[in-house]
Amino acid sequence: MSAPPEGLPAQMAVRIGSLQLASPLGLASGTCGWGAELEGMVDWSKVGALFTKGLSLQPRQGHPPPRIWETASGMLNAIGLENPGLEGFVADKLPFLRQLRREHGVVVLVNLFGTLAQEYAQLAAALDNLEGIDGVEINLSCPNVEAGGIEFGRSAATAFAVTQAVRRATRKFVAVKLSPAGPVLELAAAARAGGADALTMGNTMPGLAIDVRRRCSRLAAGSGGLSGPALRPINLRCVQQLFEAGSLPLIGGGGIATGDDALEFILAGAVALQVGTATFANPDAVGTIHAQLQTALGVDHLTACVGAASRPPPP
Amino acid sequence: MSAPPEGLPAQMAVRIGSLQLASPLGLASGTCGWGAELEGMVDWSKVGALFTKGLSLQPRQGHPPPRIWETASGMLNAIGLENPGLEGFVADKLPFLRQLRREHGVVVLVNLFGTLAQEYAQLAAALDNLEGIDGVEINLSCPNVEAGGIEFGRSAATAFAVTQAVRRATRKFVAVKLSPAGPVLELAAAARAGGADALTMGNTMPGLAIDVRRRCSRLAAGSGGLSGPALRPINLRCVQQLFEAGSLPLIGGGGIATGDDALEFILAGAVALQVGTATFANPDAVGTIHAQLQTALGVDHLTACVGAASRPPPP
Amino acid sequence: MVAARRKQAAKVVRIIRLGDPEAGLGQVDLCASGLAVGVEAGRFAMLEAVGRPDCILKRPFSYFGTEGPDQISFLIKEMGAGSRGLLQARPGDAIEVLGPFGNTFPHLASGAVWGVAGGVGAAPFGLLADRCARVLLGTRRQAEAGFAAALQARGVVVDLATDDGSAGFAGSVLALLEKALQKAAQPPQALFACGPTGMLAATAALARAHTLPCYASLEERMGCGFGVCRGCAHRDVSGGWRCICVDGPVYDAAQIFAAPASA
Amino acid sequence: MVAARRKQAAKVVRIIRLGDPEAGLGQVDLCASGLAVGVEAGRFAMLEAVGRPDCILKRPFSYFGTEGPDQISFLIKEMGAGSRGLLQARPGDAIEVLGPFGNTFPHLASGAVWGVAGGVGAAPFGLLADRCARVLLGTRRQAEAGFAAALQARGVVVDLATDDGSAGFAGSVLALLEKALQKAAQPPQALFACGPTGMLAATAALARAHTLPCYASLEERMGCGFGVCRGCAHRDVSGGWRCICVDGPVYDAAQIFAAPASA
Ligand SMILES: Cc1cc2nc3c(=O)[nH]c(=O)nc-3n(C[C@H](O)[C@H](O)[C@H](O)COP(=O)(O)OP(=O)(O)OC[C@H]3O[C@@H](n4cnc5c(N)ncnc54)[C@H](O)[C@@H]3O)c2cc1C
Ligand SMILES: Cc1cc2nc3c(=O)[nH]c(=O)nc-3n(C[C@H](O)[C@H](O)[C@H](O)COP(=O)(O)OP(=O)(O)OC[C@H]3O[C@@H](n4cnc5c(N)ncnc54)[C@H](O)[C@@H]3O)c2cc1C
Ligand SMILES: Cc1cc2nc3c(=O)[nH]c(=O)nc-3n(C[C@H](O)[C@H](O)[C@H](O)COP(=O)(O)O)c2cc1C
Ligand SMILES: Cc1cc2nc3c(=O)[nH]c(=O)nc-3n(C[C@H](O)[C@H](O)[C@H](O)COP(=O)(O)O)c2cc1C
Ligand code: FES
Ligand code: FES
Repeated sequence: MSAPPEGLPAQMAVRIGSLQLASPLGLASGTCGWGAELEGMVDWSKVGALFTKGLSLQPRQGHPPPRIWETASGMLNAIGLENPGLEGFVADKLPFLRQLRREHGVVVLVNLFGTLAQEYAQLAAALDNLEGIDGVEINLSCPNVEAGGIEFGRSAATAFAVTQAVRRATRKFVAVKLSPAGPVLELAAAARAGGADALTMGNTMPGLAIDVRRRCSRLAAGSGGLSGPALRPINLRCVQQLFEAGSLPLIGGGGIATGDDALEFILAGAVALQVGTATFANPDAVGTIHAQLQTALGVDHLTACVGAASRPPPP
Repeated sequence: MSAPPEGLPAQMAVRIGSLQLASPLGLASGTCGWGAELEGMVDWSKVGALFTKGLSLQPRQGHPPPRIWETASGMLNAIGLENPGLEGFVADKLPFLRQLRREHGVVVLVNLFGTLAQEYAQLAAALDNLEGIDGVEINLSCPNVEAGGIEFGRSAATAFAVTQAVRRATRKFVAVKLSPAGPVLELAAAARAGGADALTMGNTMPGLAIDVRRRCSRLAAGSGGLSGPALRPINLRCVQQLFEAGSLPLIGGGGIATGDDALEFILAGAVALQVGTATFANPDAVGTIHAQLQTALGVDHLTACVGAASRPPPP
Repeated sequence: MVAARRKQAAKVVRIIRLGDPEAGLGQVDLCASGLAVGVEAGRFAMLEAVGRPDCILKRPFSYFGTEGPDQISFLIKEMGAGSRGLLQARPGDAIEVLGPFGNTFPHLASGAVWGVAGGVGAAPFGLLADRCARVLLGTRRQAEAGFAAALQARGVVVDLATDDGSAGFAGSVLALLEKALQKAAQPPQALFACGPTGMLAATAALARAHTLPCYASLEERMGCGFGVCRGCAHRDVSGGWRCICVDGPVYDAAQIFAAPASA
Repeated sequence: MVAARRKQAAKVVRIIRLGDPEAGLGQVDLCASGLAVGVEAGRFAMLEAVGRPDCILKRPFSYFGTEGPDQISFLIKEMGAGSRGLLQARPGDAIEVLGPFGNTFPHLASGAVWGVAGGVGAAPFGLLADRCARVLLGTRRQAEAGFAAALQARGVVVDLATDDGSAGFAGSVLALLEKALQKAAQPPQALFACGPTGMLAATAALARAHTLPCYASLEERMGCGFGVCRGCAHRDVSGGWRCICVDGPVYDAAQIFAAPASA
């Protein structure tokens, strides 16, 4: 996990399971569309991996507006997992992703969700036959219809079931994405048992904001997911907890906006990273962060820094 | 729970269980010391309740420095529950609290913690005989020695055991303080079953910050608790969730710094509030928030607003 | 032609407060090399006052004017932290500009159109002086009518309506529009509308009644401005969502606002 | 006498950049009615540049000087967002001041004391010109020695030491102190020290060797400044924690730094 992959420029290259990334920085699911939206505004050579918007078997319309609201150093979103469905994805979105992969070496991971474990598996099976996709990322923050709408990610048993079903359906790389709402250690164990290659830590934290004049929630859907710098200490702590527990390779994220933020996640134990909300204000946030991270690393190899944070020395 | 108490100036007065508060605003545990530290800098008439620093049977020294670190719109703390122990509390701290209660009508609640359920109960029993204390607040965010150091607040069974032990040891008001790290619904049910009078929602969220130059955590203890505005959407969402599940009366808090923040918590379902981190930058934050809240309420009674937030109307 | 979308660090040239200071209106002029390239009526930019870390997202504002290839102007109303940060900037301060984004109002013959604007919906009409014979602008009261003078300074003929009658026509801009359409010797060939959703829907209904084409510029909360956050969804007549930052913000109103079900 | 602790909205009178701009040093002068009341050497205030929402906590700074009852001065080094916000303020801007907090350096006879300062530890000596015959100030290089001139302007006799020898004595302030003590015709009756913990410990050891009383002003990260957050704990010789914002920041060094275990 921590030897720099062969044949790649050494300092920033990372290997995670079977994947080789030229840059540790990925674009987080739901914050980079299907890639094409960013064309011309991002330096693709700095994008190690692209995690697509969440994909379901059938197209989904998503929630009515307002869908987003800014909070203190963060934002809430309740987009409602709007997406074109498997068929629409293959017809309209995949061609550009193939081109990205071919021309820029961007690793493409499709973020999956469903309302039944079987739906995740069907999606993974369908994608398994397609060229131009390196793997999938399982989004567990979705209501499980068979469990009365409780999210897959709230129980180790369902997390295991989904991971195993996907693992059996695909030979490609499988990452499982956890929310800091946890219980992260149990879920991590379930994902490993289910055969995942890596964990993404992680998703947004449930949050709420209320318009006190109109006395209603700021989002049409009620609550939403908190992302951005406000989330960073929370996800960072989960990454370190997972790393110390000896988990699968970790893809870290949550509020990364600078090279120092990225390095914090690496020092806590992440091998690769996801940049989400920062892309909204700066479409080439990944390029900016890449340059800053390189400066912050100095002469060190990134892989030598993974999990290197200790307690502070006594004064 | 929502009728304004008799004989108190109506708009801002609240009743929660057996307690009558002249103001819904409380000073949160660990952010107001033992009251005396704020003397001369706060308008006590605006303080409905004071929640003391966490108290244990024996004195505790707490963690080495650094104990605090500021993050994006928030801060991490790992104070380590430094306190003078029961005897020291009674000798040195209680006299001032009695005076506060007598002269300003401030309701005094002692925040309790222990490493065994029995310790919580012993503390509660000892306090039960003391004049000048209106009740206790159980801090569940403490390592349970009998469960290998897992926090009481991570399991409904231990939360129930602690609550019940305290309930049996005291006739005074008992609030149980939950962390947004949850699982909040299960813990709320356990606290109710154990005989609590109210829930405080809530405590800090575990978080981490790393000094990338020195490659160590910012806090000597490693991780810490995240408080301040960054936490607000998270705790606010938990309050609404508990309110909608029909829980015990709720004391809401997390990042309250303005009257609008306070009103958000009330509209989400809180009857009373706690102001913590905001007091650090403005010792009379409660006074400021009180004035703003009164303006924001307009002609409404506060109690009429509890839980009044809905979904936004369609455009 | 779709202009290259880009991020530029612009400098504040000047900030002109408009009308009653309490109303919080201002014109913000920015410059940077090539900043005006690709700017057209209806398009918008995402703006952020650099060094004000109280916002993590940029905010959308319609282009109001250009001055040569390097200078652009916006009309901004203070609503919260984002707009306040822009209006409080001082000459020389840096403002980050992402854009231009979005589509444009159609290129109809000069003078063929009437504009209908509510509040901050005034902004895009600064670039439509030639296409619009007149712009009907509605605000609550005179104190909030500061954008009228800014439009007039760009050669726009403005008919003001105030809800409280403190200036111009007393009543809503819709009532003014209805009256004007009734008595017009030269009725317009189309309406361009920009303002709150309720006003746009009413304008669309009136246009339908008069069988006039109507183009409306929609508003939703935007997280990015370039199609990746999916925050800016707006319902269309088919019941689907339009992502108005890339698909709009300007639409044939008939695609968005359904004809009223006949009673 | 403990002065009433209070929160005041002060105005920036001026900000004077000191020395090499890159070193990020400045003197910040503030005024408000009665702002200087209760200010004494060793005490500190918690400061916040109003309208810069990038910090939620105030930051501690030692009082450096007063000018009549209404004006106070600080010496500030840019470390991060909090200090930057203060140094970037402009005349007329509002700065919130909480204080005065903490205890004071003891009132020893005029000229009886030598000061030992490291970096931002220079600040409290601005109020100690009469008590201190001289202040030995250590910095890394000349470019960072901007505080020396500010001290001299307040009548303080400064002996500068730079780690790289680019100005004054070449070496640490400790080495300079040791040399000065050895060759002093008039040795001091006590040392006052302020700076990084390591420097304070070494100064305490040297004072012990010379059987001189030593008073040290400690530094820890502070959340509040008035005793409620318990963030500012510092270990004392008994192994307990001192809450230095209320108990300190000035201590008899013997209470804090243990004598080295004899080898
Ligand atoms: C395509 C487009 C073009 C725009 N052009 C202009 C323009 O030229 N000039 C201009 O001044 N504004 C324009 N706006 C609106 C502007 O983007 C918002 O006013 C701004 O984003 C508010 O941000 P803020 O941080 O100042 O306020 P926030 O803190 O985000 O909001 C403050 C308060 O105002 C309310 N509010 C915010 N935005 C809106 C809104 N759009 N409608 C109703 N209530 C709202 C919020 O509910 C909140 O209570 C445009 C919006 C869009 C989508
Ligand atoms: C009683 C007292 C008096 C003080 N007086 C002065 C004074 O007169 N003038 C002055 O310039 N400063 C003084 N300080 C230090 C000052 O408070 C800090 O430099 C300031 O709080 C840093 O805040 P920031 O937001 O600028 O930096 P932050 O963002 O908080 O920190 C930036 C970086 O600097 C490091 N850092 C911050 N504070 C310290 C520290 N105290 N020691 C070592 N590294 C640190 C951090 O680790 C971080 O990496 C005093 C501190 C105390 C406790
Ligand atoms: C608008 C928005 C939409 C998102 N959609 C998805 C999604 O479809 N699937 C998913 O797994 N995560 C989704 N996320 C979560 C992000 O991928 C990321 O994990 C999270 O935002 C934390 O990172 P950040 O703080 O850098 O944004 C979304 C986040 C945002 C802000
Ligand atoms: C420095 C500090 C110390 C705290 N100590 C305690 C404590 O002893 N017991 C407890 O229940 N909560 C403690 N808390 C949590 C606060 O009471 C409060 O619940 C939390 O900080 C969220 O509110 P805030 O964002 O307004 O600070 C502490 C918080 C801080 C910042
Ligand atoms: S504003 Fe982000 S997709 Fe339209
Ligand atoms: S700084 Fe808060 S207790 Fe000392």
